Amino acid sequence: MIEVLYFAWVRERIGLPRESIETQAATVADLVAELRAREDRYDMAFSDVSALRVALDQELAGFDAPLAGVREVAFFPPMTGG
Amino acid sequence: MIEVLYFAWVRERIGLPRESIETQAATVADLVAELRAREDRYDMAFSDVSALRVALDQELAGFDAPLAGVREVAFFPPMTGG
Amino acid sequence: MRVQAEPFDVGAELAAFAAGRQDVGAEVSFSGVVRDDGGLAAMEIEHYPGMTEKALAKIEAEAVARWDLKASLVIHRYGRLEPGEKIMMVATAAGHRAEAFEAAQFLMDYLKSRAPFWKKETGADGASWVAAKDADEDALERW
Amino acid sequence: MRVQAEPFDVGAELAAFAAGRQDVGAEVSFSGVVRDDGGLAAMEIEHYPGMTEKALAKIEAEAVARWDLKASLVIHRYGRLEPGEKIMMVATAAGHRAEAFEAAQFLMDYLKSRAPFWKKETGADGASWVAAKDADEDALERW
Repeated sequence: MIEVLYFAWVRERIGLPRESIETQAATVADLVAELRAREDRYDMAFSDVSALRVALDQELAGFDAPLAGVREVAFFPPMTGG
Repeated sequence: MIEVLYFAWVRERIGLPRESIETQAATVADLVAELRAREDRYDMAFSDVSALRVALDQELAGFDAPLAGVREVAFFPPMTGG
Repeated sequence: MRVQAEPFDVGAELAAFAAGRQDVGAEVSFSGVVRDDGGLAAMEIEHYPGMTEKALAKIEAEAVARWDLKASLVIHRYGRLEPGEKIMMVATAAGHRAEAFEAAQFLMDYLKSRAPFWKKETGADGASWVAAKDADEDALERW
Repeated sequence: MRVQAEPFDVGAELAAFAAGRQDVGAEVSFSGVVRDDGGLAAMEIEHYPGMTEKALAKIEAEAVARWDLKASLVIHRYGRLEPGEKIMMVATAAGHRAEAFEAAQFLMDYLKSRAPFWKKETGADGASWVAAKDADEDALERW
């Protein structure tokens, strides 16, 4: 069981801020593939991962990062603070 | 008749903040030579002009600048504001 | 480091900042303001509670260590802001001006691209998410 | 631009600075503080009345033009100051952060080496004039 969070337009496209997902995905990329296969809104949100960033347990990571031991995955566009 | 002003350690060495001087000096360097010839305290204050700056009518200038039309000459060490 | 919905007072923050320290020779502050380029009604700032605080603490600790800061301050708001309101501020106190300026710029550059905040602008034409600028990402390369 | 013997309040100055402007996205402030490196009792700042105001006005006007500043502020004290007291401050307001930071650094670099102020420090060993640093003169070359 993994917590998946969505922010900014990713949240808006998918239509929810977070969900718990049962997955055997080995990497972030595998999880993205699983999500895209679910429904169109996921497929659209993840259609261009170069426009997305991912954090694992609140640390920025790459899409090839392993998910073993990870409790929280967050997807969001590039940050625009300041 | 020209007003000559001294600041910081130049003022302290010469012993006065300003004086009116009757001079025919053509350039700042000529005026410095005249002053040095006056007394030891002037000679010492101007012994190393590379350690000094000069302003003519409140604008920074070089020691070779002409004095024609100038009403106020100021001598001081490099500035240390801020 | 504070992440808050409430407004803050830059003047009051800075008046209290590094007060009474005698090893400080230079203080720099930066504040970001909601700018109205024409027709902006409001800005909504979303953030990632938990990660935001961690990211800001990490960036601030790195600046303090790298420039031997005597004091530092980072405040960032989230929620709804109107034109003219302060979005965030950083302040740095150091022995000399070069360190204080560099550390403040470092904080801003990292905060722009590495702290999980997202801005949405609402204007006459509706709402849209502010896109990240390549220049902001590139700015990190100088550090 | 103000040259004054009286103390000023950085927080209050900054709170009033650029207030109400909606074309400002970034504000930067710098303040210089009398630093006690050990044993400093007081600092005496001498200046050249008349030339000081002209020099500061010229430096400020150049910064405003070069970085399209929406607002700027320069305050410098003279007379006797004690450790911890603020010597001077500059503030800049611009559309974006790079301009606000650059303009503030430009103001500081020029103010350090081109405005007629001289500092004398009094400590346990007596009084001495602060020497200009080559680094301060060199800093002008980047502009």
